[in-house]
Amino acid sequence: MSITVRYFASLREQLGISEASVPADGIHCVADVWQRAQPDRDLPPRVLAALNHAHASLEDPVRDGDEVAFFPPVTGG
Amino acid sequence: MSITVRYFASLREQLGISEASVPADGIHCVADVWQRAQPDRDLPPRVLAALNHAHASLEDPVRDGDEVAFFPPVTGG
Amino acid sequence: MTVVLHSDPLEPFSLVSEHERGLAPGSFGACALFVGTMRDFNDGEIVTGMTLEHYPGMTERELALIEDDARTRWPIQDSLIGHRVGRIEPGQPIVVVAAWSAHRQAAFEACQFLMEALKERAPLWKQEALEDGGRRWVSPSPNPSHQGGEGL
Amino acid sequence: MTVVLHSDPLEPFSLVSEHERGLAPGSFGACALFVGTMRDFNDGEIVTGMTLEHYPGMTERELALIEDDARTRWPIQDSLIGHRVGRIEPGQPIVVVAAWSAHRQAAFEACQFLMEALKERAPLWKQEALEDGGRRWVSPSPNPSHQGGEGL
Repeated sequence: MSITVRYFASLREQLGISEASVPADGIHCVADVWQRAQPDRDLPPRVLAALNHAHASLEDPVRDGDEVAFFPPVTGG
Repeated sequence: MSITVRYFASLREQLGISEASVPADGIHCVADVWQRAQPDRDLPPRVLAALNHAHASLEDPVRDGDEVAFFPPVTGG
Repeated sequence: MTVVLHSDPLEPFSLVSEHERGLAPGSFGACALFVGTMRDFNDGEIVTGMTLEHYPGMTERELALIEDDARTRWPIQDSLIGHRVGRIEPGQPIVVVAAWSAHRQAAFEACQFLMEALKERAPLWKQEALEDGGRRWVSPSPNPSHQGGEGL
Repeated sequence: MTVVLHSDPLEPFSLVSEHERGLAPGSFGACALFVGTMRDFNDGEIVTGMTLEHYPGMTERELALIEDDARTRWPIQDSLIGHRVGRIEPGQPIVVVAAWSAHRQAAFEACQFLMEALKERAPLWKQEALEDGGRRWVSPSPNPSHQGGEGL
Protein backbone atom coordinates (compact mmCIF):
# COMPACT_ATOMS: atom_id res chain seq x y z
CA MET A 1 0.00 0.00 0.00
CA SER A 2 2.59 2.56 -1.06
CA ILE A 3 3.81 4.75 -3.87
CA THR A 4 7.46 5.07 -4.85
CA VAL A 5 8.69 8.65 -5.29
CA ARG A 6 11.90 9.45 -7.16
CA TYR A 7 13.82 12.67 -7.67
CA PHE A 8 16.45 13.45 -10.27
CA ALA A 9 19.25 15.88 -11.05
CA SER A 10 19.25 19.32 -9.37
CA LEU A 11 15.96 18.56 -7.60
CA ARG A 12 17.47 15.40 -6.12
CA GLU A 13 20.44 17.45 -4.88
CA GLN A 14 18.26 20.23 -3.44
CA LEU A 15 16.08 17.75 -1.56
CA GLY A 16 19.04 15.59 -0.54
CA ILE A 17 17.09 12.44 -1.38
CA SER A 18 16.72 10.32 -4.49
CA GLU A 19 13.96 7.90 -3.60
CA ALA A 20 11.21 7.52 -1.00
CA SER A 21 8.06 5.57 -0.37
CA VAL A 22 4.81 7.19 0.73
CA PRO A 23 1.53 5.59 1.85
CA ALA A 24 -1.04 5.42 -0.95
CA ASP A 25 -4.13 6.13 1.12
CA GLY A 26 -5.81 9.43 0.33
CA ILE A 27 -3.61 10.01 -2.73
CA HIS A 28 -5.52 10.64 -5.94
CA CYS A 29 -3.14 12.34 -8.32
CA VAL A 30 0.50 13.20 -8.99
CA ALA A 31 0.20 16.53 -7.14
CA ASP A 32 -0.98 14.65 -4.03
CA VAL A 33 2.19 12.54 -4.12
CA TRP A 34 4.39 15.64 -4.00
CA GLN A 35 2.38 17.09 -1.11
CA ARG A 36 2.59 13.83 0.85
CA ALA A 37 6.30 13.39 0.18
CA GLN A 38 7.32 17.04 0.62
CA PRO A 39 4.72 18.54 2.97
CA ASP A 40 6.84 21.60 3.74
CA ARG A 41 7.61 22.60 0.15
CA ASP A 42 5.54 23.84 -2.75
CA LEU A 43 6.26 22.07 -6.00
CA PRO A 44 8.90 24.26 -7.73
CA PRO A 45 7.39 25.93 -10.80
CA ARG A 46 9.38 24.28 -13.63
CA VAL A 47 9.54 20.79 -12.17
CA LEU A 48 8.21 18.00 -14.40
CA ALA A 49 6.60 14.74 -13.36
CA ALA A 50 6.50 11.20 -14.62
CA LEU A 51 4.16 8.35 -13.73
CA ASN A 52 5.37 4.80 -14.22
CA HIS A 53 8.14 5.91 -16.61
CA ALA A 54 5.90 8.14 -18.75
CA HIS A 55 5.63 11.94 -18.72
CA ALA A 56 2.63 12.91 -16.59
CA SER A 57 0.66 15.97 -15.55
CA LEU A 58 -0.04 16.88 -11.94
CA GLU A 59 -3.68 15.87 -12.37
CA ASP A 60 -2.94 12.35 -13.61
CA PRO A 61 -4.49 9.73 -11.31
CA VAL A 62 -2.11 7.65 -9.18
CA ARG A 63 -2.76 4.19 -7.78
CA ASP A 64 -1.19 2.00 -5.15
CA GLY A 65 2.10 0.55 -6.37
CA ASP A 66 2.75 3.33 -8.90
CA GLU A 67 6.12 5.02 -9.32
CA VAL A 68 6.05 8.81 -9.48
CA ALA A 69 9.10 10.90 -10.36
CA PHE A 70 9.86 14.62 -10.17
CA PHE A 71 12.67 16.28 -12.06
CA PRO A 72 13.83 19.57 -13.61
CA PRO A 73 13.60 20.30 -17.36
CA VAL A 74 15.65 17.78 -19.29
CA THR A 75 19.00 18.69 -20.88
CA GLY A 76 20.16 15.65 -22.82
CA GLY A 77 21.42 15.50 -26.39
CA MET B 1 45.29 28.53 -81.62
CA SER B 2 42.49 26.16 -80.63
CA ILE B 3 39.75 25.46 -78.13
CA THR B 4 39.17 22.08 -76.52
CA VAL B 5 35.55 20.87 -76.59
CA ARG B 6 34.32 18.09 -74.32
CA TYR B 7 31.02 16.22 -74.10
CA PHE B 8 29.70 14.12 -71.25
CA ALA B 9 27.11 11.47 -70.43
CA SER B 10 24.10 11.05 -72.75
CA LEU B 11 25.26 13.93 -74.95
CA ARG B 12 28.65 12.25 -75.42
CA GLU B 13 26.86 9.04 -76.42
CA GLN B 14 24.49 10.81 -78.82
CA LEU B 15 27.32 12.63 -80.54
CA GLY B 16 29.60 9.60 -80.48
CA ILE B 17 32.53 11.77 -79.42
CA SER B 18 33.98 12.81 -76.07
CA GLU B 19 36.56 15.40 -77.00
CA ALA B 20 37.49 17.56 -79.96
CA SER B 21 39.59 20.57 -80.79
CA VAL B 22 38.30 23.49 -82.84
CA PRO B 23 40.15 26.53 -84.23
CA ALA B 24 39.74 29.60 -82.05
CA ASP B 25 39.55 32.20 -84.80
CA GLY B 26 36.18 33.91 -85.06
CA ILE B 27 34.95 32.37 -81.81
CA HIS B 28 33.71 34.87 -79.24
CA CYS B 29 31.50 32.96 -76.82
CA VAL B 30 30.47 29.50 -75.63
CA ALA B 31 27.60 29.33 -78.14
CA ASP B 32 30.10 29.92 -80.98
CA VAL B 33 32.09 26.90 -79.81
CA TRP B 34 29.06 24.63 -80.14
CA GLN B 35 28.28 25.97 -83.60
CA ARG B 36 31.86 25.49 -84.77
CA ALA B 37 32.10 21.98 -83.27
CA GLN B 38 28.60 20.81 -84.26
CA PRO B 39 27.69 22.84 -87.35
CA ASP B 40 24.82 20.53 -88.29
CA ARG B 41 23.05 20.45 -84.90
CA ASP B 42 21.28 23.03 -82.80
CA LEU B 43 22.32 23.02 -79.17
CA PRO B 44 19.77 20.74 -77.44
CA PRO B 45 17.51 22.78 -75.14
CA ARG B 46 18.52 21.45 -71.70
CA VAL B 47 22.24 21.10 -72.34
CA LEU B 48 24.52 22.92 -69.90
CA ALA B 49 27.94 24.38 -70.56
CA ALA B 50 31.16 24.82 -68.63
CA LEU B 51 34.17 27.00 -69.37
CA ASN B 52 37.53 26.02 -67.90
CA HIS B 53 35.90 23.75 -65.30
CA ALA B 54 33.30 26.30 -64.17
CA HIS B 55 29.60 26.47 -65.03
CA ALA B 56 29.13 28.96 -67.88
CA SER B 57 26.39 30.58 -69.89
CA LEU B 58 26.27 30.53 -73.67
CA GLU B 59 27.23 34.19 -73.80
CA ASP B 60 30.39 33.83 -71.74
CA PRO B 61 33.45 34.94 -73.69
CA VAL B 62 35.89 32.25 -74.84
CA ARG B 63 39.57 32.70 -75.62
CA ASP B 64 42.23 30.70 -77.35
CA GLY B 65 43.34 27.75 -75.21
CA ASP B 66 40.10 27.55 -73.24
CA GLU B 67 38.32 24.28 -72.50
CA VAL B 68 34.56 24.28 -73.14
CA ALA B 69 32.29 21.41 -72.11
CA PHE B 70 28.68 20.54 -72.92
CA PHE B 71 26.61 18.12 -70.88
CA PRO B 72 23.07 17.20 -69.84
CA PRO B 73 21.58 18.17 -66.43
CA VAL B 74 23.62 16.61 -63.64
CA THR B 75 22.36 13.62 -61.65
CA GLY B 76 24.93 12.94 -58.94
CA GLY B 77 24.32 12.43 -55.23
CA MET C 1 14.31 0.88 -34.22
CA THR C 2 17.08 0.65 -31.66
CA VAL C 3 17.88 2.53 -28.47
CA VAL C 4 21.17 2.14 -26.63
CA LEU C 5 22.45 3.86 -23.52
CA HIS C 6 26.21 3.68 -23.08
CA SER C 7 28.10 4.18 -19.87
CA ASP C 8 31.33 3.54 -21.79
CA PRO C 9 32.65 5.79 -24.57
CA LEU C 10 30.37 5.81 -27.59
CA GLU C 11 31.75 5.14 -31.07
CA PRO C 12 28.97 6.75 -33.09
CA PHE C 13 30.22 5.95 -36.59
CA SER C 14 30.99 2.31 -35.81
CA LEU C 15 27.62 1.97 -34.09
CA VAL C 16 25.74 3.31 -37.12
CA SER C 17 27.85 1.36 -39.58
CA GLU C 18 27.27 -1.86 -37.66
CA HIS C 19 23.56 -1.20 -37.35
CA GLU C 20 23.32 -0.55 -41.08
CA ARG C 21 24.78 -3.98 -41.82
CA GLY C 22 21.56 -5.41 -40.36
CA LEU C 23 19.45 -3.65 -43.02
CA ALA C 24 18.73 -5.27 -46.38
CA PRO C 25 21.39 -3.92 -48.77
CA GLY C 26 19.92 -2.00 -51.69
CA SER C 27 16.64 -1.42 -49.85
CA PHE C 28 17.39 2.10 -48.59
CA GLY C 29 18.81 5.10 -50.41
CA ALA C 30 19.47 7.58 -47.63
CA CYS C 31 20.91 7.72 -44.14
CA ALA C 32 20.93 10.97 -42.17
CA LEU C 33 22.96 11.03 -39.03
CA PHE C 34 23.72 13.43 -36.22
CA VAL C 35 26.42 13.24 -33.58
CA GLY C 36 26.54 15.58 -30.58
CA THR C 37 29.94 15.85 -28.96
CA MET C 38 31.03 17.35 -25.69
CA ARG C 39 32.81 20.65 -26.13
CA ASP C 40 35.47 21.96 -23.78
CA PHE C 41 33.76 25.36 -23.49
CA ASN C 42 30.24 26.54 -22.69
CA ASP C 43 28.76 29.91 -21.75
CA GLY C 44 32.22 31.44 -21.74
CA GLU C 45 33.71 28.93 -19.31
CA ILE C 46 36.12 26.07 -19.73
CA VAL C 47 34.40 22.79 -18.99
CA THR C 48 36.59 19.94 -17.81
CA GLY C 49 34.03 17.15 -17.68
CA MET C 50 30.38 16.28 -17.57
CA THR C 51 28.11 13.85 -15.80
CA LEU C 52 24.93 12.71 -17.50
CA GLU C 53 22.23 11.59 -15.12
CA HIS C 54 19.26 9.67 -16.46
CA TYR C 55 16.14 7.88 -15.29
CA PRO C 56 16.84 4.20 -15.93
CA GLY C 57 13.83 2.55 -17.52
CA MET C 58 12.05 5.77 -18.44
CA THR C 59 14.91 7.06 -20.61
CA GLU C 60 14.91 3.94 -22.80
CA ARG C 61 11.11 3.96 -22.96
CA GLU C 62 10.92 7.62 -23.94
CA LEU C 63 13.59 7.25 -26.63
CA ALA C 64 11.72 4.28 -28.09
CA LEU C 65 8.50 6.35 -28.13
CA ILE C 66 10.36 9.10 -29.98
CA GLU C 67 11.43 6.56 -32.60
CA ASP C 68 7.82 5.35 -32.89
CA ASP C 69 6.68 8.95 -33.42
CA ALA C 70 9.27 9.48 -36.15
CA ARG C 71 8.12 6.33 -37.90
CA THR C 72 4.49 7.43 -37.96
CA ARG C 73 5.46 10.83 -39.41
CA TRP C 74 8.03 9.85 -42.05
CA PRO C 75 8.46 6.78 -44.27
CA ILE C 76 11.66 5.69 -42.57
CA GLN C 77 12.87 2.13 -42.69
CA ASP C 78 14.85 2.17 -39.50
CA SER C 79 16.32 4.47 -36.87
CA LEU C 80 18.90 4.39 -34.13
CA ILE C 81 19.41 6.43 -30.99
CA GLY C 82 22.52 6.05 -28.86
CA HIS C 83 23.18 8.20 -25.79
CA ARG C 84 25.98 8.36 -23.27
CA VAL C 85 25.21 8.32 -19.56
CA GLY C 86 27.56 8.81 -16.63
CA ARG C 87 30.90 10.58 -16.69
CA ILE C 88 31.96 12.12 -20.03
CA GLU C 89 35.20 13.82 -21.05
CA PRO C 90 35.48 16.80 -23.44
CA GLY C 91 35.71 15.63 -27.04
CA GLN C 92 33.69 12.49 -26.38
CA PRO C 93 30.43 11.90 -28.27
CA ILE C 94 27.28 12.35 -26.17
CA VAL C 95 24.56 11.34 -28.58
CA VAL C 96 24.05 9.80 -32.01
CA VAL C 97 20.77 9.62 -33.92
CA ALA C 98 20.29 8.13 -37.38
CA ALA C 99 17.39 7.56 -39.77
CA TRP C 100 17.30 5.39 -42.90
CA SER C 101 14.84 5.95 -45.72
CA ALA C 102 14.36 5.48 -49.47
CA HIS C 103 14.74 9.23 -50.07
CA ARG C 104 16.85 11.89 -48.50
CA GLN C 105 14.20 14.38 -47.44
CA ALA C 106 12.49 11.89 -45.09
CA ALA C 107 15.84 10.84 -43.66
CA PHE C 108 16.93 14.44 -42.98
CA GLU C 109 13.62 15.44 -41.43
CA ALA C 110 13.30 12.32 -39.28
CA CYS C 111 16.90 12.70 -38.07
CA GLN C 112 16.29 16.29 -37.00
CA PHE C 113 13.01 15.33 -35.36
CA LEU C 114 14.75 12.58 -33.34
CA MET C 115 17.27 15.10 -31.99
CA GLU C 116 14.72 17.82 -31.19
CA ALA C 117 12.37 15.36 -29.50
CA LEU C 118 15.22 13.81 -27.52
CA LYS C 119 16.27 17.22 -26.21
CA GLU C 120 12.70 18.09 -25.28
CA ARG C 121 11.47 14.82 -23.81
CA ALA C 122 14.16 12.32 -22.86
CA PRO C 123 14.89 12.28 -19.09
CA LEU C 124 18.59 13.10 -19.19
CA TRP C 125 20.37 15.85 -17.26
CA LYS C 126 23.83 17.31 -17.75
CA GLN C 127 26.04 18.53 -14.97
CA GLU C 128 29.25 20.29 -15.94
CA ALA C 129 32.51 20.25 -14.03
CA LEU C 130 34.26 23.62 -14.28
CA GLU C 131 37.94 24.50 -14.23
CA ASP C 132 37.78 25.93 -10.69
CA GLY C 133 36.44 22.62 -9.36
CA GLY C 134 32.83 23.84 -9.28
CA ARG C 135 29.91 21.99 -10.79
CA ARG C 136 26.77 23.36 -12.43
CA TRP C 137 23.60 21.82 -13.82
CA VAL C 138 23.06 22.79 -17.44
CA SER C 139 19.96 24.91 -18.12
CA PRO C 140 17.73 23.89 -20.98
CA SER C 141 17.95 26.03 -24.13
CA PRO C 142 15.16 28.61 -24.17
CA ASN C 143 14.49 27.94 -27.87
CA PRO C 144 15.63 24.48 -28.88
CA SER C 145 15.16 24.99 -32.59
CA HIS C 146 17.46 28.00 -32.77
CA GLN C 147 19.77 27.61 -29.86
CA GLY C 148 21.41 24.29 -30.46
CA GLY C 149 22.97 23.18 -27.23
CA GLU C 150 24.68 19.85 -27.80
CA GLY C 151 28.01 19.87 -26.18
CA LEU C 152 26.51 22.07 -23.46
CA MET D 1 37.11 21.36 -46.18
CA THR D 2 37.83 18.16 -48.04
CA VAL D 3 36.63 16.69 -51.31
CA VAL D 4 37.34 13.12 -52.32
CA LEU D 5 36.27 11.19 -55.41
CA HIS D 6 36.48 7.41 -55.03
CA SER D 7 36.63 4.89 -57.83
CA ASP D 8 36.81 2.14 -55.21
CA PRO D 9 34.03 1.35 -52.73
CA LEU D 10 33.42 4.19 -50.30
CA GLU D 11 33.35 3.56 -46.54
CA PRO D 12 31.40 6.65 -45.49
CA PHE D 13 31.45 6.14 -41.73
CA SER D 14 35.16 5.33 -41.59
CA LEU D 15 35.88 8.29 -43.85
CA VAL D 16 34.00 10.71 -41.59
CA SER D 17 35.38 9.18 -38.42
CA GLU D 18 38.93 9.45 -39.72
CA HIS D 19 38.40 13.01 -40.91
CA GLU D 20 37.01 13.97 -37.51
CA ARG D 21 40.20 12.78 -35.84
CA GLY D 22 41.93 15.67 -37.60
CA LEU D 23 39.72 18.23 -35.84
CA ALA D 24 40.61 19.66 -32.44
CA PRO D 25 38.78 17.50 -29.88
CA GLY D 26 36.32 19.47 -27.75
CA SER D 27 36.17 22.29 -30.31
CA PHE D 28 32.98 21.20 -32.08
CA GLY D 29 29.64 20.12 -30.65
CA ALA D 30 27.78 18.83 -33.67
CA CYS D 31 28.32 16.72 -36.75
CA ALA D 32 25.53 16.22 -39.29
CA LEU D 33 26.10 13.59 -41.90
CA PHE D 34 24.29 12.23 -44.93
CA VAL D 35 24.98 9.05 -46.87
CA GLY D 36 23.30 8.27 -50.19
CA THR D 37 23.32 4.59 -51.10
CA MET D 38 22.50 2.83 -54.35
CA ARG D 39 19.15 1.10 -54.21
CA ASP D 40 18.31 -2.02 -56.18
CA PHE D 41 15.06 -0.52 -57.51
CA ASN D 42 14.12 2.74 -59.24
CA ASP D 43 11.04 3.91 -61.13
CA GLY D 44 9.50 0.48 -60.72
CA GLU D 45 12.43 -1.40 -62.26
CA ILE D 46 15.12 -3.58 -60.79
CA VAL D 47 18.51 -1.96 -61.18
CA THR D 48 21.51 -4.27 -61.28
CA GLY D 49 24.30 -1.72 -61.37
CA MET D 50 25.23 1.86 -62.04
CA THR D 51 28.01 3.80 -63.69
CA LEU D 52 28.81 7.28 -62.46
CA GLU D 53 30.44 9.49 -65.06
CA HIS D 54 32.09 12.72 -63.99
CA TYR D 55 34.12 15.60 -65.37
CA PRO D 56 37.59 15.14 -63.87
CA GLY D 57 38.92 18.44 -62.61
CA MET D 58 35.59 20.28 -62.75
CA THR D 59 33.84 17.89 -60.35
CA GLU D 60 36.45 18.41 -57.63
CA ARG D 61 36.47 22.17 -58.25
CA GLU D 62 32.68 22.45 -58.09
CA LEU D 63 32.44 20.38 -54.90
CA ALA D 64 35.08 22.59 -53.27
CA LEU D 65 33.09 25.70 -54.31
CA ILE D 66 29.99 24.18 -52.72
CA GLU D 67 31.93 23.72 -49.48
CA ASP D 68 33.10 27.35 -49.69
CA ASP D 69 29.49 28.47 -50.15
CA ALA D 70 28.38 26.46 -47.11
CA ARG D 71 31.13 28.03 -45.06
CA THR D 72 30.06 31.57 -45.94
CA ARG D 73 26.44 30.81 -45.05
CA TRP D 74 26.83 28.84 -41.78
CA PRO D 75 29.38 28.97 -38.96
CA ILE D 76 30.75 25.52 -39.71
CA GLN D 77 34.19 24.46 -38.64
CA ASP D 78 34.77 21.87 -41.30
CA SER D 79 33.04 19.84 -43.98
CA LEU D 80 33.65 16.76 -46.06
CA ILE D 81 32.27 15.58 -49.38
CA GLY D 82 33.03 12.11 -50.72
CA HIS D 83 31.54 10.80 -53.96
CA ARG D 84 31.88 7.54 -55.85
CA VAL D 85 32.68 7.55 -59.55
CA GLY D 86 32.76 4.65 -62.00
CA ARG D 87 30.99 1.34 -61.61
CA ILE D 88 28.77 0.94 -58.50
CA GLU D 89 26.84 -2.09 -57.22
CA PRO D 90 23.43 -1.93 -55.46
CA GLY D 91 23.83 -1.42 -51.74
CA GLN D 92 27.08 0.52 -52.13
CA PRO D 93 27.32 4.10 -50.87
CA ILE D 94 27.35 6.75 -53.60
CA VAL D 95 27.89 9.93 -51.65
CA VAL D 96 28.70 11.16 -48.16
CA VAL D 97 28.53 14.75 -46.95
CA ALA D 98 29.29 15.95 -43.43
CA ALA D 99 29.39 19.29 -41.62
CA TRP D 100 30.89 20.06 -38.21
CA SER D 101 29.81 23.03 -36.12
CA ALA D 102 29.53 24.26 -32.54
CA HIS D 103 25.73 23.90 -32.63
CA ARG D 104 23.41 21.43 -34.26
CA GLN D 105 21.23 23.76 -36.30
CA ALA D 106 24.14 25.04 -38.39
CA ALA D 107 25.43 21.49 -38.86
CA PHE D 108 22.03 20.19 -40.03
CA GLU D 109 21.41 23.09 -42.39
CA ALA D 110 24.90 23.06 -43.87
CA CYS D 111 24.73 19.29 -44.38
CA GLN D 112 21.43 19.56 -46.25
CA PHE D 113 22.77 22.46 -48.31
CA LEU D 114 25.84 20.45 -49.32
CA MET D 115 23.63 17.62 -50.63
CA GLU D 116 21.16 19.89 -52.46
CA ALA D 117 23.93 21.92 -54.06
CA LEU D 118 25.82 18.78 -55.05
CA LYS D 119 22.74 17.39 -56.77
CA GLU D 120 22.14 20.67 -58.59
CA ARG D 121 25.65 21.68 -59.57
CA ALA D 122 28.25 18.92 -59.42
CA PRO D 123 29.07 17.47 -62.87
CA LEU D 124 28.18 13.83 -62.21
CA TRP D 125 25.88 11.63 -64.26
CA LYS D 126 24.30 8.29 -63.39
CA GLN D 127 23.63 5.55 -65.86
CA GLU D 128 21.66 2.54 -64.64
CA ALA D 129 22.04 -1.04 -65.80
CA LEU D 130 18.66 -2.80 -65.88
CA GLU D 131 17.77 -6.44 -65.36
CA ASP D 132 17.11 -7.02 -69.08
CA GLY D 133 20.63 -5.88 -69.94
CA GLY D 134 19.51 -2.40 -70.99
CA ARG D 135 21.04 0.82 -69.79
CA ARG D 136 19.42 4.17 -69.12
CA TRP D 137 20.68 7.60 -68.12
CA VAL D 138 18.99 8.83 -64.97
CA SER D 139 16.84 11.95 -65.39
CA PRO D 140 17.26 14.74 -62.88
CA SER D 141 14.51 15.08 -60.26
CA PRO D 142 12.02 17.75 -61.33
CA ASN D 143 11.95 19.21 -57.83
CA PRO D 144 15.12 18.40 -55.93
CA SER D 145 13.89 19.64 -52.56
CA HIS D 146 10.84 17.38 -52.51
CA GLN D 147 11.74 14.51 -54.71
CA GLY D 148 14.85 13.07 -53.11
CA GLY D 149 16.54 10.91 -55.65
CA GLU D 150 19.68 9.43 -54.10
CA GLY D 151 19.97 5.87 -55.06
CA LEU D 152 18.35 6.76 -58.38
